[in-house]
Amino acid sequence: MIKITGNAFDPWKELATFQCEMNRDGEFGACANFIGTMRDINEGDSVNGMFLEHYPGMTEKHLAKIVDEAKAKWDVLETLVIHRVGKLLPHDPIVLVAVWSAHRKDAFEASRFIMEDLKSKAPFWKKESIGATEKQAGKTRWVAKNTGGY
Amino acid sequence: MIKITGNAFDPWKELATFQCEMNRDGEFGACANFIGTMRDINEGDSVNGMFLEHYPGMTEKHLAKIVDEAKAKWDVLETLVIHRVGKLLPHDPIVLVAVWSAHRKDAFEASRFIMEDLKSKAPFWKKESIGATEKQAGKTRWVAKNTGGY
Amino acid sequence: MSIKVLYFASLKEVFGHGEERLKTDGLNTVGKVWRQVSKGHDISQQVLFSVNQEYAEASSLVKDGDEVAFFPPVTGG
Amino acid sequence: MSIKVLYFASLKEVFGHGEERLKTDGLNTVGKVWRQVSKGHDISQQVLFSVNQEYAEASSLVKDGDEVAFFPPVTGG
Repeated sequence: MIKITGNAFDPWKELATFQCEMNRDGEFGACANFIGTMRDINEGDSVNGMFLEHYPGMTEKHLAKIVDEAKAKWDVLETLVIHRVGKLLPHDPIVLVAVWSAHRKDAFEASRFIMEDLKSKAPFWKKESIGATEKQAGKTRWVAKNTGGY
Repeated sequence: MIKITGNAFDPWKELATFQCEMNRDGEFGACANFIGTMRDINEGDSVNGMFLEHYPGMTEKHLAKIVDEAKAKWDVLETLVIHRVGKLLPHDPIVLVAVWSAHRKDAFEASRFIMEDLKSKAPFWKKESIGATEKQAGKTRWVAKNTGGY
Repeated sequence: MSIKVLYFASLKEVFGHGEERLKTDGLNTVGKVWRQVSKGHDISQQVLFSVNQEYAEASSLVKDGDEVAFFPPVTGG
Repeated sequence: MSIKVLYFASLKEVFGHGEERLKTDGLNTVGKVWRQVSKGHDISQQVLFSVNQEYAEASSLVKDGDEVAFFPPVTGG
């Protein structure tokens, strides 16, 4: 399942609910998942908020393509990808990628693959609001580029 | 934190509680975690239960050593390792490994490292109860060897 | 012929709008469309292209009714 | 001198007990202890050794009061 959401989400509740509803108990022996969370500091500056823009249509299509590629490469039973858009506050979860499989190698590698492809190619853009509080500065900046993850 | 427990545990609740109590909101940008769950089939046979033996003392010491090694190799903020022992039923979570870090590379690599070392070296042994139900067969067997995960 | 052109993130701010329709007579590749629209704008950063919501190259062909988008390197996740 | 010897999993079943105390006169390495205790048992599988709760080799030294353990390949996680 792929979800783009403008609302704050609780990764652990999403995982619990999805795993229950996917109804594959006994089949999966492994779940590897990753949660990316907004920090309150970036490149040495305090960050008090963030705006996450995306390309409606292309973002969903691209995420579906990443997941299909992962399923072609590894023995994957189920995947869950959630990405936040819109206005975020520090500590908010930004992204969740989870993969269920029979054995751990597939879950580990597929989850990391999806996450790295998402970071390097899925059309999302972050604009940070700099300063310890929103009132203090009002300065914003687009994040220039994601760092590599391998 | 390292926990060896004879009781069933809910991985998502453990993660939610630990993340809240570790109190490092804003510092961590990444959490990678892995959950190993008991399947109801192994090597082509139905499995209706499992007994997990360990070496009290050495198991805890070895897990602490793995975590220390991971912390020496990667920039890790917090780790949580939970391993079930005693009598298990299919669908029960067996193991949870979670790593929090500022950036995703550290969390991905450290969590997999801890998990692989745990699988290949931590003193735990699984004895499976074969057959679709416990009454049906009563046949048990020790799992011979873990498969490699890299 | 006419195409839909989209700009995202910092490029949307540079252009002052996120979407426009463009007459594309003679503009049969993404690279030519980009040279046309970017004229007079000071764009120092790397720009990525897509056609109909898939990544494209400067040499990718553009046809009537296509959706062409320009955006900076992505920073999600 | 005397040591504590532990057996786990399938080895515990082979030996019929998980723990014993052993007089170790002349048994100054883990390998010698293993040859002594395994005499008369049919053990076809790989056996791992530990001394004082750390992995050890057959050549590792054993001293008075040590805890020596023998167990099959681990299968946790």
